[in-house]
Amino acid sequence: AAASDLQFALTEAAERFQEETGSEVRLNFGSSGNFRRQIAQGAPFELYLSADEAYVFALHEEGHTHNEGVIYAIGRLVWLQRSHRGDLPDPGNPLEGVKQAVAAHSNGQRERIALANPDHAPYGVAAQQALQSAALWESSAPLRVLGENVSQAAQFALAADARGGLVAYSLALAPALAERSEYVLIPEDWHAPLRQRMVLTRQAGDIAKQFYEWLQQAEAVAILQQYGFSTE
Amino acid sequence: MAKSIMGSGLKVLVKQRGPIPLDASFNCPAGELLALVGPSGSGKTTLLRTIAGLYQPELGQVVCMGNPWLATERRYSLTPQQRKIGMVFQDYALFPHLNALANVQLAMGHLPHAQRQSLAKQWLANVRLEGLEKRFPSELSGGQRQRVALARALAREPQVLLLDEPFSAVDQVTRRRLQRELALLRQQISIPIILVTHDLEEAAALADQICVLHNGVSLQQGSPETLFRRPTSPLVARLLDRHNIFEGEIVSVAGQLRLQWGDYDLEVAEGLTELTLGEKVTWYLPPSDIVLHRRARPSQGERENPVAATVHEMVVLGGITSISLRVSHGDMLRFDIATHAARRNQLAQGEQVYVSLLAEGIHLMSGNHVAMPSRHMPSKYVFD
Amino acid sequence: MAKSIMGSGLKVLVKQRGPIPLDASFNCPAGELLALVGPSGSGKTTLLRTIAGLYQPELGQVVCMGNPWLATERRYSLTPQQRKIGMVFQDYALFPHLNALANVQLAMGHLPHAQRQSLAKQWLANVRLEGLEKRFPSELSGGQRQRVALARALAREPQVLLLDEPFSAVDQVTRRRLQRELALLRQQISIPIILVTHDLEEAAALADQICVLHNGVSLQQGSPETLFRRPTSPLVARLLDRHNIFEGEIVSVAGQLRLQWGDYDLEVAEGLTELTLGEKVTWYLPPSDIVLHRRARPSQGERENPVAATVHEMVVLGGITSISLRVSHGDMLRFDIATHAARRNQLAQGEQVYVSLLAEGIHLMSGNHVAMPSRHMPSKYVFD
Amino acid sequence: MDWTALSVSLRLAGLTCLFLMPVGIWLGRALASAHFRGKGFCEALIALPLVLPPTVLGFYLLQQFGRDAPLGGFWATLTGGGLNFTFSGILLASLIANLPFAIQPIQRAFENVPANLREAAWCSGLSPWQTFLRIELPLVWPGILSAAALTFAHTLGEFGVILMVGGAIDGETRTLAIAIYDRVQAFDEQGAARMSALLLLVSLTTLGLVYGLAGRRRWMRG
Amino acid sequence: MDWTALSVSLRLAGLTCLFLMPVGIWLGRALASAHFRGKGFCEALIALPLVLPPTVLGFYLLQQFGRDAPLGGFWATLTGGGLNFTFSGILLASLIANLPFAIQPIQRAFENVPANLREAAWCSGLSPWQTFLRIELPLVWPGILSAAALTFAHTLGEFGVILMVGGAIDGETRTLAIAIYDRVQAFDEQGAARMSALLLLVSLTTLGLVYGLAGRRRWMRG
Ligand SMILES: Nc1ncnc2c1ncn2[C@@H]1O[C@H](COP(=O)(O)OP(=O)(O)OP(=O)(O)O)[C@@H](O)[C@H]1O
Ligand SMILES: Nc1ncnc2c1ncn2[C@@H]1O[C@H](COP(=O)(O)OP(=O)(O)OP(=O)(O)O)[C@@H](O)[C@H]1O
Ligand SMILES: [Mg+2]
Ligand SMILES: [Mg+2]
Repeated sequence: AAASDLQFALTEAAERFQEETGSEVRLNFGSSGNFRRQIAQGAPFELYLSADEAYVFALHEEGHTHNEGVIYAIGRLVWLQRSHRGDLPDPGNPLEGVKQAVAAHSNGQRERIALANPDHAPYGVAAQQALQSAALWESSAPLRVLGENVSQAAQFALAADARGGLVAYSLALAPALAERSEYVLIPEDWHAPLRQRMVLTRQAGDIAKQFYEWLQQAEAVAILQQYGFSTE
Repeated sequence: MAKSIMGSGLKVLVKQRGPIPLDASFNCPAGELLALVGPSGSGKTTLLRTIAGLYQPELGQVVCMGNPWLATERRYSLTPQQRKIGMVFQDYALFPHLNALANVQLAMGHLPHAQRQSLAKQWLANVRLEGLEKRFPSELSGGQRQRVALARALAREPQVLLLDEPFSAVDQVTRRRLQRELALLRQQISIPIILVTHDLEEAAALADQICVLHNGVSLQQGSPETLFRRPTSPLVARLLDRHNIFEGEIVSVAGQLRLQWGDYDLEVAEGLTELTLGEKVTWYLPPSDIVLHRRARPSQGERENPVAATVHEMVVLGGITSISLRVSHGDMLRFDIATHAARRNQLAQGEQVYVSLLAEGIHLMSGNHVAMPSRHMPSKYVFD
Repeated sequence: MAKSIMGSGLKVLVKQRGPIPLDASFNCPAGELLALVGPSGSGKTTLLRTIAGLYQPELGQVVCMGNPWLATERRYSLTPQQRKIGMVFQDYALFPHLNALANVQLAMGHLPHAQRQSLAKQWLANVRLEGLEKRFPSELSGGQRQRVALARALAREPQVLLLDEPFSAVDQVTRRRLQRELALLRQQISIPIILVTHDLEEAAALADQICVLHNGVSLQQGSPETLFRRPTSPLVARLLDRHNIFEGEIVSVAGQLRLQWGDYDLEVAEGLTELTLGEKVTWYLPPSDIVLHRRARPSQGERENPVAATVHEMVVLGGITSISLRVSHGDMLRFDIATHAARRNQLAQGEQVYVSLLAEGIHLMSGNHVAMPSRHMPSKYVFD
Repeated sequence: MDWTALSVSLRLAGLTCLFLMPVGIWLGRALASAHFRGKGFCEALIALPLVLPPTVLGFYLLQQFGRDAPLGGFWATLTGGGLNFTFSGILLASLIANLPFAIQPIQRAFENVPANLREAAWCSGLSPWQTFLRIELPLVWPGILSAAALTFAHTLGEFGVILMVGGAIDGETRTLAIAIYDRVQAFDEQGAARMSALLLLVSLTTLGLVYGLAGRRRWMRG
Repeated sequence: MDWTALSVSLRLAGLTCLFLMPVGIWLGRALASAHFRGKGFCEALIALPLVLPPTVLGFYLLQQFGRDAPLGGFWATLTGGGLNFTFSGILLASLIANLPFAIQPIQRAFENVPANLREAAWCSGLSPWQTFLRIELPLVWPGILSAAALTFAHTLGEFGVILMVGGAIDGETRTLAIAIYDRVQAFDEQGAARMSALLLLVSLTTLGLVYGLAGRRRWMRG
């Protein structure tokens, strides 16, 4: 069970793992919150890769895991917009698009800014912090569209009626999106670090434990980095 | 009021205040046919539904062949299935999703599967519906539907047959055939048959007994002869579409009791002695007891209660002519004679004629009172 | 076949092969009443529906008061609304969600709103439904529903009134009242009225003309008198529930043409000369033209075609007795006489009696043929 | 308590019913009286919006509603605004998603109107339109009510399509369903329960009243 | 193409229909013939599973299905297994979520059966059970069909409840709807479109055939 921002990275990692060890792992992507709940109800997930480390701590406290697991990646936030728009902000000023949309809004236009819901999605929280640090949180309020998760935020960001959105770096690098979109990275210090923690559940079998170990090896780390995740 | 056969036949007693006021009792021995007649809305269908177990009156008893079917006072009621009745609904109530044959077969649950189809075909043939077995009700004419309903009721081989105007939608020729079938059936199976009908001729021709209903109240039950010649009240006579209902007074002429009617003092064969001198009575004369005097050739018997009158109206209906005569004091006498007899006697509007009112036919009724539903419930039913 | 009034009245001509075979034509002048009679399933309802515009036959013409309503050959058809008809449906077709009053009011779209309610009440009173205005159809008895349907049809103040057995569910007394209302109405408004009925007496009493249908084919249209005395074919006679249909042969007796029937050579007033010697014919005698010889007192006219017969059956229906006589060669003569006349003549089963068959009543029909729907469509309709 | 979300929800559900019922009545009536070979497939076609997972249906609608897509472009030239992330957009999406509920019950109801009542109305002089209003409509009323109730309830609970097309904009496209979902995702279970209770209560009252009032049909009991 | 997901979906939808139709017939019939004061609210109550967003309903079911909850515990003592994350669990969830579709159309259909047909059946000697089977059932058939079609289609598309309760376990609780959702989330739009097309095709065929076969009711045309 893995957070949806791992969609591409983890798929590739799992393939590599299978090539190497011959063991197959089945991946289940979705909302970290849902997984946390399902594991608490005894879902047959063996390894939980959460986008929000708080869920891992909570599960541990409730006794569904043996330990607090480890941080396997730190996510990055990017500004994502449709390609060929010709107005990609320059890296020094990644939230220029938001500013333009806010300015256009006062002229009656409505170009939407997409982000994941800050109420429960880690990338949403990060996006909120980034906007706050650029003093755009209040003024962008009427333009914000909130995805249920970061994938949906990316879909919003690429919709015709949106200026763009703040989404996971990992998604921006995914081949399926790369050809349709362009992005600029948001500086890491504009938001609290997106620490992603994984943990083995009490039902973890040998292969899960093996995969858990393997994900901490250099080879896996390289794959994760290739998809925009940094590690500690 | 009606002959009682120990433990056999159907006995019905129903009373309630509302929503449909009822106060009726009648019975029908096995093997006989009872016709329920009465104005539209008088509760005939409701009574049939009560017998069938489809309507629960406030108070009621239904006993069939000695077995209780309904006894409200001890909260006892059999289901319609247990009563094993055959019913023709006034609006047929055919199953729209089944063809004619299947509609009939459905009522043959008591027979082995193998026999049903051929027997159902036979029943449809009996009601003259050969060749229409595969038609759905929506593809049949009104009268054809009614006959399917009749076949279905008969196919059940019931303990009691309840027919709610079963011939109302079929033509006269077919109706006669069906009536004949019904008469034959009655000779074969000995069950009570209750027939609701608006056709008084049909009632007279088919029924052993007739029960007259009015506003839910059973006014009189008796043989057709009794009802048509000796109705208990003017209301019954009127409900039976009888005319010749008049007012009179009991007088004494030369020491003999007579019925004074206008200028005439009529001889009466029966009932005069039970009345007191000077009493006003309502009386009725069946049209069969009005005898036209032959022109210029008075014959024997024609001296009885001779009355002079003028022809007010003549309506020729085929072989029969309906005649209305106006008597000098204004009352109107109505009767039918054969058309050729009318011709032979050269009757014409305005002509003066003489008729005899046969003393035997004059029926004295105890007054103008109209039987009303008694609002009083008996503490105990008297049955048998 | 029927009288033609220029441009007024209703004219109907319908032909089709299937699914309901039809080959009918009839007309009804304004102010007259045409009764459609025929066995159940003969297409009466279908013809009314054609007139109303609810059924489209393969080929058909309907002309009302000179205006074409339907002309299939030029694909012309008015909508039911445009035809402005009043129709009583055989199954009433009341609107279940409207009470009796609202059902009637609905048909009064041609009147100002303010008048509708009181007029609708009036119509309901005319059909004897005072006090039941607020009842929904499901709370009315069968006959009450039928009368709401009648009131609704009349309330429309139509150009043509189509009544599909409008009195079938009401009792005899109410029926007579309604028939009288209908007769009154006919005098007030001059529209064609088509009445489908199974009651031949009703047809005879109410209709100016009767049209007899069989398997969708109109066999004969004419006045009741004509139909009942001079049916064109044995089939028509049988459909009109006539008996006394016999076979005979044209013979010559002492140089005069006679009708040989068993041992008798009957005088015939009309029609003999059109037939050839030795021809077999079917003949019909109306029951009114069978005259019973008075016991021991032969009277004038009773010498006409005297026939000896034995009483086979006597059925007393109130004032009228139905008599069946068996003639020596086996044929059965049926006629009605007044019950007291039967008594006076001491008729009883098995008795020998004499009757005269009036020469004027004997109606010769051209043979045993049964008119069948012609499968041939005329290339052009002949209308007026 | 999120009152604006509730108001958006009620507005959306109300308007969906309002717009969808005429469509349902029209299509349901047409289907009830029509008899043609491919009718079964037509009826099946109508059920299809139900078959796709709501989010996926929403995703396709999101694409179709974009200004660069024919439908969205047409709307933009018509109104000047876009469809995505607007109330109009989620209303349209909700109309499409609820189509099956609107048509099926109404079609069944029309199938049950006896043909001879329609004919009797014509013979009483009622135009087809009057016949429809005064005879057919009262008779199919229970079916319409069922359709409206299912549509209303389903719109209130609809989440995937609305979120996808609407983007959860406060006061415009954020419905109570989305708000509840957000509460659940944020592990604010009490908040979610409170809102759920509110939503259930509002629905129960609305539907209960509608059913209760409409249930008093004396003429049906007979 | 994800054939196992398709098979799970079809199994789930089929079984949901199979189990829900008897319930719908029973409750629909009871409601159609009953007349009591609070009936309107009872009817409204039945629509409530629709009102909650599916994921939220799923969340509540997830809690109720746990071994420590009464329902889940009862199930565990009965069968030894749990409800959450099993096919039985999503089937039960799907039954609850589809209840409104099953009952409403069937109730309306029963309301339209004329009372005198039932009476005529009794008078023809049919027991209440035979009356039900041979008279009422054929007459309400179109209503049942509508209910089944709506249930079937909605179950195929159901996603929030199933995902929450089932956890998308391959071959057991991962339905085609979830698979399509996953494809969309992974921006694999071609894959999603292929699967959607498959799902639509299967539904169209199934429903079309059912409707087509059932539509041949000659007796309704008259
Ligand atoms: N639901 C009801 N509420 C009140 N009165 C009713 C209800 N249903 C029927 N009635 C009345 O009960 C009376 C008896 O009805 P019933 O159907 O038994 O009459 P009927 O004798 O069969 O008449 P018909 O010859 O017209 O069929 C009628 O006057 C009718 O109006
Ligand atoms: N859909 C149909 N398909 C085939 N035949 C039909 C269909 N509907 C009716 N018929 C037949 O058409 C014939 C004429 O029916 P119609 O209702 O006109 O008869 P009717 O004269 O009114 O009979 P009734 O006196 O019984 O009402 C009947 O024999 C009937 O069986
Ligand atoms: Mg009745
Ligand atoms: Mg007819």
